[in-house]
Amino acid sequence: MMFKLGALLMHPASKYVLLALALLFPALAVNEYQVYVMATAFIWAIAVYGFNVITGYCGQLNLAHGGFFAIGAYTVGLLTSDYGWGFWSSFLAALVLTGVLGFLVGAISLRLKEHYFAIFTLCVGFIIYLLLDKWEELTHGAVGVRNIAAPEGFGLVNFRETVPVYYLVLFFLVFIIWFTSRIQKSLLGRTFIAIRNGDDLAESLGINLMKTKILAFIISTVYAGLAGALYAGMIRFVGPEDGNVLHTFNMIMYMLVGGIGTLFGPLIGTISIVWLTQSLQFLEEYRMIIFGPMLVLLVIFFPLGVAGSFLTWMHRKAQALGLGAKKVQTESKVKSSGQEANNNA
Amino acid sequence: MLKVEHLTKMFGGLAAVNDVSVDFGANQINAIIGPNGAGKSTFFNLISGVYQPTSGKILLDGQDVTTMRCDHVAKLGVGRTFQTTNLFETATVLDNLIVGYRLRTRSGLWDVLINSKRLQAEERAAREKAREALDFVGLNHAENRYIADCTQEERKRVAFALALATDPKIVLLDEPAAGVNPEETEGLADLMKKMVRNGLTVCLIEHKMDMIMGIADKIMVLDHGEKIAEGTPSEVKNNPVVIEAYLGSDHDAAA
Amino acid sequence: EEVNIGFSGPLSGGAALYGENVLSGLRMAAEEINANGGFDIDGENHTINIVALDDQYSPAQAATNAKRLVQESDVPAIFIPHSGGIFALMDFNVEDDFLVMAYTSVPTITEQGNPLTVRIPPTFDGYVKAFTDYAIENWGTKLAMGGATHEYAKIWASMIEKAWTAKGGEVVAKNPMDYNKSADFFTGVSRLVASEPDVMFVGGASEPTGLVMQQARQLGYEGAFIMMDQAKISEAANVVGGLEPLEDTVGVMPLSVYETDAAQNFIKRYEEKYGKAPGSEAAFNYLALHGLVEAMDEAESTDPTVVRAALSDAIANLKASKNPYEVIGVDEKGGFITSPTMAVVKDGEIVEKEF
Amino acid sequence: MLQLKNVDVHYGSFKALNNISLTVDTGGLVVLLGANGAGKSTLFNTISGLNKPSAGNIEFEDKILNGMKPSAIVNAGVVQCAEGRQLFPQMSVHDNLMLGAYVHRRDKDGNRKRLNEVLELFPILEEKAHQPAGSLSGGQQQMVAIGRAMMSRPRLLMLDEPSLGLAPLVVKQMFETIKQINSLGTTVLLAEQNAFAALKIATYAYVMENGQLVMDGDRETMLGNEEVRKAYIGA
Amino acid sequence: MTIFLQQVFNGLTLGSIYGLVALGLTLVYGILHIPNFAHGALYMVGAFMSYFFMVDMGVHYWVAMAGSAVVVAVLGIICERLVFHQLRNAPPIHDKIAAIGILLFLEAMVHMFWGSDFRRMSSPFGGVVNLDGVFLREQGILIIASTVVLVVALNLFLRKTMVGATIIAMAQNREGAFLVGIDANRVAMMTFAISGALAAIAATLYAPLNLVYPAMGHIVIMKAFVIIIIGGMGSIPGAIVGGMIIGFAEAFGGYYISTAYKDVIAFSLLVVILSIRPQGLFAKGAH
Ligand SMILES: Nc1ncnc2c1ncn2[C@@H]1O[C@H](COP(=O)(O)OP(=O)(O)OP(=O)(O)O)[C@@H](O)[C@H]1O
Ligand SMILES: Nc1ncnc2c1ncn2[C@@H]1O[C@H](COP(=O)(O)OP(=O)(O)OP(=O)(O)O)[C@@H](O)[C@H]1O
Ligand SMILES: [Mg+2]
Ligand SMILES: [Mg+2]
Repeated sequence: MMFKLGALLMHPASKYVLLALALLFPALAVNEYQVYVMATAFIWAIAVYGFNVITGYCGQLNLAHGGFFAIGAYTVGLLTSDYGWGFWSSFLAALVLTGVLGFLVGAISLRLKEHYFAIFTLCVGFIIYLLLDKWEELTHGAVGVRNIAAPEGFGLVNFRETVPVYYLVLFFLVFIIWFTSRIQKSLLGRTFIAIRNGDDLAESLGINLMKTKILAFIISTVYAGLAGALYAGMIRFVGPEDGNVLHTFNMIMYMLVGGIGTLFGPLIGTISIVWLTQSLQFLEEYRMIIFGPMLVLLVIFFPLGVAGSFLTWMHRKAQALGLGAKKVQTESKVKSSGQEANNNA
Repeated sequence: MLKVEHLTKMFGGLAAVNDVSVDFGANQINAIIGPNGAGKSTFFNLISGVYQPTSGKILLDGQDVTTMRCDHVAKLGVGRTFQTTNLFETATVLDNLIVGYRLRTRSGLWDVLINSKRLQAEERAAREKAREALDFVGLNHAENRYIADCTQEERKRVAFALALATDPKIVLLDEPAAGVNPEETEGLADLMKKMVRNGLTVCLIEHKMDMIMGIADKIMVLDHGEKIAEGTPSEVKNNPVVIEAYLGSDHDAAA
Repeated sequence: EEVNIGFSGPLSGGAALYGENVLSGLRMAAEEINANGGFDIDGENHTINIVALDDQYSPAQAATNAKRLVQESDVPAIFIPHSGGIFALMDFNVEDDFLVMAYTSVPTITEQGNPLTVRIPPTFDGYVKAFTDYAIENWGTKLAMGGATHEYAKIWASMIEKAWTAKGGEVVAKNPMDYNKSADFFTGVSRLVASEPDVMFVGGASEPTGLVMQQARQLGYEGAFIMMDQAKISEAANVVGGLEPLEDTVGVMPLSVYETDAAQNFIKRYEEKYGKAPGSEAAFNYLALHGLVEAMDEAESTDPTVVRAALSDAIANLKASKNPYEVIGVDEKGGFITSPTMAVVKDGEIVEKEF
Repeated sequence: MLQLKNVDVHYGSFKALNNISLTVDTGGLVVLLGANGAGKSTLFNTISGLNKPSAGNIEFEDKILNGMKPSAIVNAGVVQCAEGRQLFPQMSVHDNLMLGAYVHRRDKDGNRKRLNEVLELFPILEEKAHQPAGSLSGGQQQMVAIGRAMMSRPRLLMLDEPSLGLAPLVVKQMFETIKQINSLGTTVLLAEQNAFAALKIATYAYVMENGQLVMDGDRETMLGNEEVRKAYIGA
Repeated sequence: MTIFLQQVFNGLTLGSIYGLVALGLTLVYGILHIPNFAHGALYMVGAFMSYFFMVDMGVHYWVAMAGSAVVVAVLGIICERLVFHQLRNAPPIHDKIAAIGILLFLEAMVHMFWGSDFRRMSSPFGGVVNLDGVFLREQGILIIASTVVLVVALNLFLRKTMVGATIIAMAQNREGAFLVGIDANRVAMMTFAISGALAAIAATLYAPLNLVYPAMGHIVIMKAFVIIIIGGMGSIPGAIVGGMIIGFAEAFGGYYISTAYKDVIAFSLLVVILSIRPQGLFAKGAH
């Protein structure tokens, strides 16, 4: 029974159902606030997808990720408010800049391994935060950036309103998920995963470690920059706190709750935690008393996250039922064989 | 095939490999034996480019690969397995293998974005190659099993298949039969013979003398980083230096 | 029926204390109103309910909270005590139709011409001039800048610098410090002291400000201080153990020193309720909520535009007990009209000075 | 003294030990023969409490060992000198040895006495006492490992392939030492590839294959057995 | 010259505190391989406990410090038992997340009991010694002296006592430690206890110069991580030297360059050091 339900969820058509739901959400929502929160959740989800590329697939825990998000946001903020650029040109600039900085930071930091890499990037993230806060000539320091241009709309579409912005963000989210799934299925994604399994083995398979890691790093920082740019366009105010290391930790949490290294984990995790945080608001300052232990219990009892646990369970079940995994579309980690038809479609 | 000249590797003051010269012929099984810490794994790491030698030369089919990086050497046709196998536990056998052919493909991020013809063709080729390798090691029935659910011996075979999926000319196998029972060890030995029959060159580190003596065409013996003997199994077996350093004198004890 | 009033501010994290202080004033006012049987709109009785959401000082979170408050709780007004959040809200408060009750002294808030924004405390430009004049006349012309680094303090610092040099003074050292995050001020303060100033500009939250001043004294500094209005002399004195180290400090008049009945009465009630002395955050927001409710009562409406129009008169008519700062109205830009005060520590006592 | 009844051990789904029953008598020197991967180390680790049996019982002098923590088992007098030596590489030889006496840490005099005995057995260690253990040669490290196990004052000493990686001459000496330790009153359980040398000093022996015990007998029986000779001793 | 000496003193004071906090962190990392992000929260709880003992219970400074050290040590043990022990076989990222969960929880708890007010805790050593224009705070002298004493004591404990030796043994070879009968759980608990106690002592030493509030651990823990990386993770001398490097960088950078940028200087220093020596200054072996 449960298994059938699961199989239904994994049916290729279910993603179209999901997409339809997302498209209808503004109509289904009780009020605009819910649409607004959902749009914010989508923005974070985009950044978390980036995190998932470098950490989930490629195995490098990059704690500067939130910093790149902030750089994306600041690029749009500063270019539109101080230099009179339009949103879309600044948006492109944000992608380019986060990509270039991703390359530079990656080239230095990826020489380090494991905890050293993690904490090194933690410090890079902190430096980014400090610079946003202190480099007043450029960033306005603690005052932050105001009067950021909203994305220019067309016709009757005005991206200063919540619902159009929601669709804009949704568009990018869908694109990112689609692109990520393409990466994941492709040889490139498998290369990332090979590196996560171990540098030595990957290298002996002829994979150029540095090149591949840097590529994954750049993909992740550009995702983060994209999310940051959208964030700036939607909130239209950015401040140094947007670069706070805490955001990185939040993103780790989203990713882990959803399921690290899975395609839908980031989405599931981000949406559920963002809504959970909103619904725990009534507890005000005490909500961390519940939230903290929940986090701990989660990593102890659901180390694979929602999507990860589900996929593993489905696979085992399918094997046990003798169905053979070919029939089950495993979205997990590495794609299984039946996917080819989909690829070509 | 593989020619090594005066190869030396120092770790600090320790010469892990010390002035070793050897010539491994194509299409045969070459074994390396020696006590623990003799420098066998280091020797493999030097050939495959993991370590840069302190001095000496490595020639692969006449081409100098001495200072090449690991991935480059792999592209030239050197496949290898490790002393401890590290596979992706929560993925299927086939999924673990597909990436093996990556080094023969060229599609990048752009191909992924536009789903290019090249990408599709290469992915198909990689999948075929993986299946072929799996078939070769006799595991095609297990292609959808999670690695976590595989036995020790199956993992060894997957590791072989992964090396084979890179389309190598020569494979370096580091203690492939460690932790595998005698019966299965024979299976692995057969597999190695099959590789040679299919035109591959095998280099092998092993402590299991029965197996080595049975299948090796040539044996090199290392001790304290130095080559102390080389030759056919029967030559090595009766070499007093080798008996002294490694094989131990059963005769002595039995006497 | 209940009228919901929104609040978004830091309730967790480093700035939580500040948010809670603001909230305590609002809660106190709401309870008083409800205990008195609420108020009437078109003959119908209404009570007040405060809906408080945490935004951890984040503008984005404040914006989200505002959306939520307006749409789920239908609030006509949102109290918010940090300028980042205020600016974020001012972006859509007219479209979404709610009043921003801004607790910040940043002058630019009311200069943007947002018709639905009300600034509660006085802007600090008045203080800047008065403090500068007093300090130069009484203490000397060499100023060392040791204020905090958050946005508000930055604006303050730049204004005082301008005023100081305009008046013929000289800035001998500039060394802003992060009052909320710094682990130690000793190094930063020693740099200021080394420039041998006559006057030192300090100020952030009261407690770290006290610490900065104490460490200056420990480093042998014997000059005077200008204290930014965010810090309160009495609270800083608690930290350094008395007024003695604060000798020759000019700052805003602490609420506790206000001699008026209205102020003393408020202080007493607040202390009874919360067991500690109120700061100006509590007092200002307390009176602002009373004024807001009074305006709703008089206008017979909760419509933000209507309420805003009635606010000035309503505040002018507030009972003295509800108006500890004796605010006399709201100017057309939306700022509360108060007479700023100045206090100086002389011979171990806080003395009020004419402006 | 030590008795295993129907012990099973799994690594994941792989059954490494299958229905093992074995007895070690007090004062005995029991040898465990078996090819690589037969399960000898697994068995030792199970007795030491590092692996948990999925079925069966391990009894040592009226105590049930399965379920006990590794440290408690050492306390009970069952000490293993593991394959791969497991020394503390950056600590001095002396400190390594003294840590062996961890479970008797309050008995300072006893430890000193014991240390002298160990150093008498391996005089070379006296010279190297202050050198980091990791910097010794393989053979010397093996001596430290055995010495450390001795310091725990085991009543049952388990040695897992102590001759591994040692030059034949050292091996010969080592078997002498083991015999000596045994004759001084310590019961010994020994896993060895070097079957002939081991059997020569054994009182009893078991043969293990694929996680199962397939044969057992005393020294003479085993030495006389054709199959054993063929499989483990060579022509 | 006086100014220079003044900064030397400031650097030593700061470096000592950072070193003490980093010491606890590096110990847990070196022995149990847990990067304990919750360490800053333990530090904060330590300050509040001392505050509680001193201000609410009215005990003497030293007694409060001891009491706080015990409470936080127990808290460390509880964290180990309830959380990290359960995660000993999980991938490292899970440890980090769990530690963040603990951090959030502890901060919220402290917030619940004490509110978020800035609190001030005094010590009997409030005076200032004027040495020819160099102002030495008595508390600063106490901090430096205590750090020296604690580091020496810890070293003696680890090197000279059997119990200390078990901790080192665990760090070098877990399996080997089991084989000689060392109880891994005990060592893990002890490590957390020592680490917690060090955090509490550091907090109690430093609080009189500073304020006590729930967010006080944030910046300290960030710096502690920088320090143990600079020093080499798991290295005790590394933690102290790293602490001094950061302390001095802040004191001198803060004085001669810019106070606003002193943290940037400290963190950039790390980037530079790691770019040159990826394994830190004192790392033994590879991790
Ligand atoms: N990265 C390294 N750094 C320092 N020393 C090393 C390194 N790798 C190996 N060694 C040393 O080099 C010597 C040879 O090691 P190697 O791993 O090649 O031995 P081996 O012959 O493969 O032994 P085994 O049969 O036990 O696998 C050993 O003394 C080892 O300690
Ligand atoms: N941690 C482990 N996980 C999975 N399988 C294991 C593990 N340890 C050992 N095995 C397997 O269990 C079997 C028995 O191994 P064990 O190490 O006990 O053999 P052994 O007789 O001691 O061999 P050797 O002579 O090589 O030391 C082998 O097939 C081995 O691969
Ligand atoms: Mg090896
Ligand atoms: Mg073994």
